[in-house]
Amino acid sequence: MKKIQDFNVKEYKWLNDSSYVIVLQSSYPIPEIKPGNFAEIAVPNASDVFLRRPISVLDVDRELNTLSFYIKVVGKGTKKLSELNIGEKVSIIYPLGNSFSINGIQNALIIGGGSGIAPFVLLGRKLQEEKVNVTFLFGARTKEEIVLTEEFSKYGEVISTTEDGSMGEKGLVTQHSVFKGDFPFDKIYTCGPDPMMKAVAKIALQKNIDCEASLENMMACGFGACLCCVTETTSGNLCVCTDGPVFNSKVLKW
Amino acid sequence: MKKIQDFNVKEYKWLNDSSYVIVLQSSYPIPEIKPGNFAEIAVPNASDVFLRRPISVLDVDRELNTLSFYIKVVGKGTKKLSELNIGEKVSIIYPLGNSFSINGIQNALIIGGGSGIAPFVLLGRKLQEEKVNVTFLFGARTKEEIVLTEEFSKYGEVISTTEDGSMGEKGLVTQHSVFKGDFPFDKIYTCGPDPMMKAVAKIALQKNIDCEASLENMMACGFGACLCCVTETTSGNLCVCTDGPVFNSKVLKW
Amino acid sequence: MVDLSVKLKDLELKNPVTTASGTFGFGEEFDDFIDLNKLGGIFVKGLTLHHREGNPYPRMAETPSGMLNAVGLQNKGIDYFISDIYPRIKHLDTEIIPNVNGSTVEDYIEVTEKINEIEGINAIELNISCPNVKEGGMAFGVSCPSAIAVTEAVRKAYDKTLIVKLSPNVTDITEIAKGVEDAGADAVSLVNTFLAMAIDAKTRKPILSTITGGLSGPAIKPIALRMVWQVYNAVRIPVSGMGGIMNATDAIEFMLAGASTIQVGTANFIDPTISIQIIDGIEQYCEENGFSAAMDLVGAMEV
Amino acid sequence: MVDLSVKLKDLELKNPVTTASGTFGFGEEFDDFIDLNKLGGIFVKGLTLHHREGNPYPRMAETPSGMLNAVGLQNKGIDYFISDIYPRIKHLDTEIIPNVNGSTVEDYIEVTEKINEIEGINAIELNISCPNVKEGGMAFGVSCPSAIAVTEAVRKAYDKTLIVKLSPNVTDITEIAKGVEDAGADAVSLVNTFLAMAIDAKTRKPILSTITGGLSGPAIKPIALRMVWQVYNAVRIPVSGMGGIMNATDAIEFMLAGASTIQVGTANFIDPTISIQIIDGIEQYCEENGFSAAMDLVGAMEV
Ligand SMILES: Cc1cc2nc3c(=O)[nH]c(=O)nc-3n(C[C@H](O)[C@H](O)[C@H](O)COP(=O)(O)OP(=O)(O)OC[C@H]3O[C@@H](n4cnc5c(N)ncnc54)[C@H](O)[C@@H]3O)c2cc1C
Ligand SMILES: Cc1cc2nc3c(=O)[nH]c(=O)nc-3n(C[C@H](O)[C@H](O)[C@H](O)COP(=O)(O)OP(=O)(O)OC[C@H]3O[C@@H](n4cnc5c(N)ncnc54)[C@H](O)[C@@H]3O)c2cc1C
Ligand SMILES: Cc1cc2nc3c(=O)[nH]c(=O)nc-3n(C[C@H](O)[C@H](O)[C@H](O)COP(=O)(O)O)c2cc1C
Ligand SMILES: Cc1cc2nc3c(=O)[nH]c(=O)nc-3n(C[C@H](O)[C@H](O)[C@H](O)COP(=O)(O)O)c2cc1C
Ligand code: FES
Ligand code: FES
Repeated sequence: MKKIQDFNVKEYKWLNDSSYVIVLQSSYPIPEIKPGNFAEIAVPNASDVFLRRPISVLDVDRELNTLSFYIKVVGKGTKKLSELNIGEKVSIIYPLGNSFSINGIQNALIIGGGSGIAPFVLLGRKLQEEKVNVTFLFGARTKEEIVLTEEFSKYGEVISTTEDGSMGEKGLVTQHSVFKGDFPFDKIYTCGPDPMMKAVAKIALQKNIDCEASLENMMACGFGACLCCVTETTSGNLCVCTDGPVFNSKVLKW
Repeated sequence: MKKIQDFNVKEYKWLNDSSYVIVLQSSYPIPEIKPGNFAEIAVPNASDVFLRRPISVLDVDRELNTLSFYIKVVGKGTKKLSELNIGEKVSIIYPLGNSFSINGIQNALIIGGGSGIAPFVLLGRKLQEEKVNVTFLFGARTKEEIVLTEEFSKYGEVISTTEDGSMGEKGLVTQHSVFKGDFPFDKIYTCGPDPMMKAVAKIALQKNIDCEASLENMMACGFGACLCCVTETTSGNLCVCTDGPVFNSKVLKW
Repeated sequence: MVDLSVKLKDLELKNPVTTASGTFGFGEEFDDFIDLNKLGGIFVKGLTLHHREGNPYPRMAETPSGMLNAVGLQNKGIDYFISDIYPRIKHLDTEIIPNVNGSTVEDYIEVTEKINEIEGINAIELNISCPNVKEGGMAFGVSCPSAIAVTEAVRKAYDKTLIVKLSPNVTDITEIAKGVEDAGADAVSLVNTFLAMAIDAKTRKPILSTITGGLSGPAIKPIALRMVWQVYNAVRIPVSGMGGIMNATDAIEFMLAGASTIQVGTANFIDPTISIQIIDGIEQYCEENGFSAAMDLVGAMEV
Repeated sequence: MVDLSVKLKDLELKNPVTTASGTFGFGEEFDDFIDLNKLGGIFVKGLTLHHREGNPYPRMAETPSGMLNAVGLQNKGIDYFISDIYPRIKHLDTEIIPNVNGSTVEDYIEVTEKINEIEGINAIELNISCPNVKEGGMAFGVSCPSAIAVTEAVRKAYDKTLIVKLSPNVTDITEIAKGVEDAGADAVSLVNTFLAMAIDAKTRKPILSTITGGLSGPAIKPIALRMVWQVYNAVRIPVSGMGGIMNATDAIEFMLAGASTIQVGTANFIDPTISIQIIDGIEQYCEENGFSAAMDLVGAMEV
């Protein structure tokens, strides 16, 4: 069941120049959050932000009643959210969206870029519970942008590519050696910039492997009321906020 | 010369439930401020405040580069200004407006109500320098609303009325015993709610004493550009922000 | 006890607070957040004769105190509404008011006739003001003769409460309002969105796939309020007012300007519980200001 | 080096940034804050034939991301401008452009003829869109025939650059723009303010003494931008664009939509130095995006 709930800022952790984890705490219980779910966060005290901002849930602690989000500063709202006072009130609508499907797989490759790594902590944990072998492949421009690897390595091996070669292999994720030769994976999950996800989906298609992508989109509501957030699929325009954000790459008109 | 200048919040002092003094500091020098001058304060981080807010200068320290303002919370902007973080940046346009005239007087009666006491610290100090005897008469509903008396008593005697009789004489300022019998004053200055100022101006007229009133008004700019802030005078519509805020009560169409 | 009930001609609502078409889905999307039965009414998402995919992505842009949308009436068509959606929401104890759209007068009539058959639906809102479709839509609402023509035609096909939704993109909205009043409308609702545009300076491209879209939200409130007041003074039929209502105070302002009912639109996206808060806020205002009935607020502005 | 100079027909401005009439006084009010000589031009406060007291107080209301004004063309009349004000500002190295107003066509002509005599003034802005006066003003600008009539009459009386300021309170602004183009206008400026209203729910009274006033500020930007784009595509004469420009990005958006020059209005109240910052911002944008001349931005939006 979706809720609108007040949280308070508990802490910030900056991961690099432009991205941080914000931890929010509530005095009320938190419902179950599935990997892939996101929240619509109202940005307080911002004169130039009108709508809520959709952000994936990075992690949840249902004992402490905390939610955490991994946020990359790209504009007004993500900047303002990074500047709140500890204790400040933040209103959240959540949990929103669908979730990744997991049934019957053995070896999962999770490919993330940019802020598109956020849903993969919950996904990694879930896959581990389900005894699925997980490999994380993260791509970025430089090593500073590869973050939270310690957290991810709890759930599987972390490999990476950087455009400048400062960490992992040099190049783009789709050029990683993991795609060459033997390919043990029976499922790919991906989230990140559209071009990356499209390239990943293409590889998955070539290798005839199931691939799920978590999409971004401009959203006004986040819960299916406005029909602003559509993406073209084989069954017409679907809402990313309710029919997604996770789609099987085969249904997307990529 | 008018300036637009950034200040930082140095401290707050709450005087009662709904009014406070905010002290702002700049790293740049502060120009001369005359009694009656006001500033246009941009309210930061407020989603529902568009225009600056006009506030009289309460005090200035040109050695510390601080300005202080006495603010009563009446709405969105005055509330938000009360909630800034220490150190937060605040943009100010100042000094604005004209000033009280002082020439050739000996005994001044200063009558204030509500937030209309703010200009009288600088005025009291100036009158003291000019060797004018000053009496402050403040009116309010209850004693909690009579504030800063310690500061004012540096420059003259402070007397008061409250509607509930909890401090000074019971009643309205215009009913104070100072108006009965011998009346030693050759000048009245007043600032506060319109009805109060009108009543004061009427008494001044009866007693044939010069009276200057500092007006409030809805302002968009504060420096004569928009012509939104007019008041009717014997010479037509004049701008409160540039021709005022101080007017001789005789020119006002009261 | 404040009597919150209001009337739009013969249509009685339990309170003045309804939700605006296209901003509240079919109500179901808000089921998790509020008790839908508390609402005065729900104007459901715009319906057309046939299934419509709507406009391509991107369909939304944020603007100062507002947003642009270019949804373009995406919906599965009136038959799907009747067969699949309405059965799921008909149990609600609130007025369900379909928003009727068309590219031609015939379209409007056909959709209306189908709705006329549905039991439990007591009113329709004729949308002659959608700025986001290539054919029909706003074109009907910005010219007096065509607004009259479509209203007259639909009036003949419909005997329950007919609300006509006006476009604000006109020189004189009272002229159109009077026209549709004469053509048989039982009430008018206003305003729909303002035709507007957003550009991304970085890419030097329009943000919306359709270049222009419809502006809604608090940015338009002062214009919408003026139009409601003008129309209230120009016609005898009741007015359903909207445009940037974000809280109870805004809603009360629209009622004071002459709106018998109000519609909450864009605000639903920001706070899905706001419509209920507005009902409570209107009740409280009435109590504090000595109004025994919400209807007494209508047009109560002192000039 | 970016060439910032732009042209409104024959009128050459050193850069596209001018200040909007009624929001910049006669320039002098900003002398303490900025170097006025840097501006492309100054559209001075609206002038009329005779002294006008303007409307009673209150004249202003704050609204979401905007404000209403009901100043009502308060000014001391054209003769006073010529004898007292212009001599104080004529030394400025920027275009001083008077904003001409009238209740009748004759008024407009008479004011224009007087300005025609002034040396150093190379252009006028004909305001047929003021929503805050009882007679004339917007009435001229919302009907095509009257807009054409006043433009034709003034065109005969004036041989320098004639800019006609259009009202956004119309169904189809391109129709009026084409009309005044045909009537001899050298350029059009848009938009003036939107007719709007604010109510105080506490007192149940309108906030403005005139009930309605003109809405300006970022709230109207998306609508203004749409209109500039429409007009740019409909006429061959240049467009001076405005409506809610708060920073360089906004100004660039207007230029991309088709404005040859832009006017900064309400933003001057909030930051009196903003016009200069916008000049710098446009220059920087041109440098960063490989435009050697500001004129190349005009209409450069890719559709
Ligand atoms: C389901 C979902 C989950 C998301 N999860 C995360 C997350 O976990 N962490 C994270 O950092 N970000 C996430 N995002 C993206 C995030 O919503 C946007 O970065 C944010 O809304 C930008 O807000 P802003 O005010 O900072 O930017 P603005 O100032 O509004 O815009 C800055 C720039 O970003 C672009 N932009 C704005 N919003 C979006 C958007 N929704 N999609 C694509 N481009 C956009 C604008 O066009 C503009 O160029 C997610 C988005 C979706 C839809
Ligand atoms: C020259 C001048 C000097 C002033 N000095 C001081 C001062 O030293 N201390 C102080 O506390 N206040 C002072 N004021 C008043 C102060 O400007 C207003 O209280 C403030 O602008 C209200 O802003 P807000 O956002 O809190 O209220 P809003 O939320 O904007 O409005 C709340 C209510 O206050 C009314 N209101 C808003 N602004 C004004 C105004 N300017 N005049 C009258 N009513 C208004 C509104 O109509 C509304 O009912 C001064 C005003 C002027 C013109
Ligand atoms: C995303 C979106 C979709 C809309 N769809 C419709 C629609 O289908 N039919 C209609 O008559 N109005 C539609 N509208 C207009 C609203 O019903 C309302 O008239 C407008 O948004 C102004 O009110 P607001 O400012 O409170 O949102 C839509 C508005 C939005 C924002
Ligand atoms: C206080 C005020 C006074 C105005 N006076 C005039 C005027 O005298 N003549 C005129 O043509 N426009 C006048 N305008 C309109 C502006 O020039 C401009 O068209 C409008 O404000 C939109 O631009 P903005 O949103 O940037 O302010 C006035 C606007 C304001 C806010
Ligand atoms: S964001 Fe509103 S429907 Fe998806
Ligand atoms: S507030 Fe603008 S002229 Fe006084």
